[in-house]
Amino acid sequence: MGESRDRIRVLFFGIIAEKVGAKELYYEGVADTEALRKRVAESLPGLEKLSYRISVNREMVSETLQLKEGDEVAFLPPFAGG
Amino acid sequence: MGESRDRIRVLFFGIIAEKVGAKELYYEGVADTEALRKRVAESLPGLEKLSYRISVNREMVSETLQLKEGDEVAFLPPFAGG
Amino acid sequence: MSREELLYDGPLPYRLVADIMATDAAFDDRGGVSVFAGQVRADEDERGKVKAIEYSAYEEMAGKECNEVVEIVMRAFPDVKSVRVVHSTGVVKAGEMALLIVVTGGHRDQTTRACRQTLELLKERLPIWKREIYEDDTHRWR
Amino acid sequence: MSREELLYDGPLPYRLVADIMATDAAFDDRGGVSVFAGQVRADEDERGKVKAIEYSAYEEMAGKECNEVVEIVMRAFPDVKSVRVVHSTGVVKAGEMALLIVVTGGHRDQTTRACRQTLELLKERLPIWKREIYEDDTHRWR
Repeated sequence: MGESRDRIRVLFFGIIAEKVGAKELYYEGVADTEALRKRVAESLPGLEKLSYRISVNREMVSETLQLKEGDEVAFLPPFAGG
Repeated sequence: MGESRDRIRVLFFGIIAEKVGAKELYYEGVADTEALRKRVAESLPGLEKLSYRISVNREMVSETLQLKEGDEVAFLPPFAGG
Repeated sequence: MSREELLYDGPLPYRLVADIMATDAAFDDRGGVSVFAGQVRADEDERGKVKAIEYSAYEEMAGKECNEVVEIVMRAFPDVKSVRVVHSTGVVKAGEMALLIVVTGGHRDQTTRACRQTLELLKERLPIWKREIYEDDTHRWR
Repeated sequence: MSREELLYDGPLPYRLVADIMATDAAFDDRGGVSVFAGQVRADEDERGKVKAIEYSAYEEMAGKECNEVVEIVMRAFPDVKSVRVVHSTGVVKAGEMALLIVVTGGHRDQTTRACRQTLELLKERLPIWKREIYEDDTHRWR
């Protein structure tokens, strides 16, 4: 897969936002959610040890998904509402 | 069992109060709850066809109980609170 | 729980729920509050529509039975910290509240189950009667 | 249910319960209203006592998930007429309310069960996080 020039909006929440030091970042050159995980891990060593799920455009995803311009991806630690 | 001179306070509720035409009556000469049922039935023909329970001094009773001066007996149609 | 607390003349105002919560729930050991409100429903049968219910109670016995129900529930659910019950007497119109149960406790599981158990026990045990009043002003005992 | 309705900045005031009941429950087909309120508990561990929780939410997704939960519950319980959910964001102190669920319907059985099911589904599905703030002002994510 080649490098994508599409801009992906990435949101961080809870303990991940705190560790990344940002609530929102934009990434280019990530073709899919797997590539994005790796890119985020570069700025957050230890990400793979945190428990989290990923949503794309506000839908939970469990498998690797292609990303395109305008997609909104979020890194979601375990929910704790209620 | 001889006739008792003790005064028994008798309360009626719900449809029984309506049919008796009183919420409260005093009876004398009733030795026990069974005698009281019969006395009440004299002023309320058809009592035996109504579904009801009896309490003595605010406790439900299922067997015949002796009555004495100052006792408070109530005729209770099926509860419908809530 | 005294009889003054249990019985209330007329429909229960909704602000009563907020008032009781402010009194019973505003403590730092209360993780959960479960409430049930029973209201008069405009049921319809061959006679027409119910427009109101008139409740009457054996007041002294109702207070005693309610106390016993609360004791049973609090024994069964040790995480529960308070159980409050208020029931209307007199006329309550369709759409209005006639029964209120407020249970506070540490966690949701026990407050939820305790609230339901309180409701079922009250229905079995509270010496309260209702007379349904229809739109044509006839009535029926329930 | 829009996100404006779901999320509320700061602790939920008790009068909100009365306000929602006045809006959702005052109809003559509502025999039952079941409410659950979740509050912040001053739990204690080796670090001390929790004095508050700071809630944060993925707002847009929370609104969508809440709508889906309400749809699921109303499909599962056809006697239920309304399900309202409000959740705090920001800081809520121990003893204060952070979650409110109000379910109205025809009869007690379905409102009671629907209220509990709404609560469990929200806990699974709402993208909301909490940071416990201890008395010494340290914090811990939960």
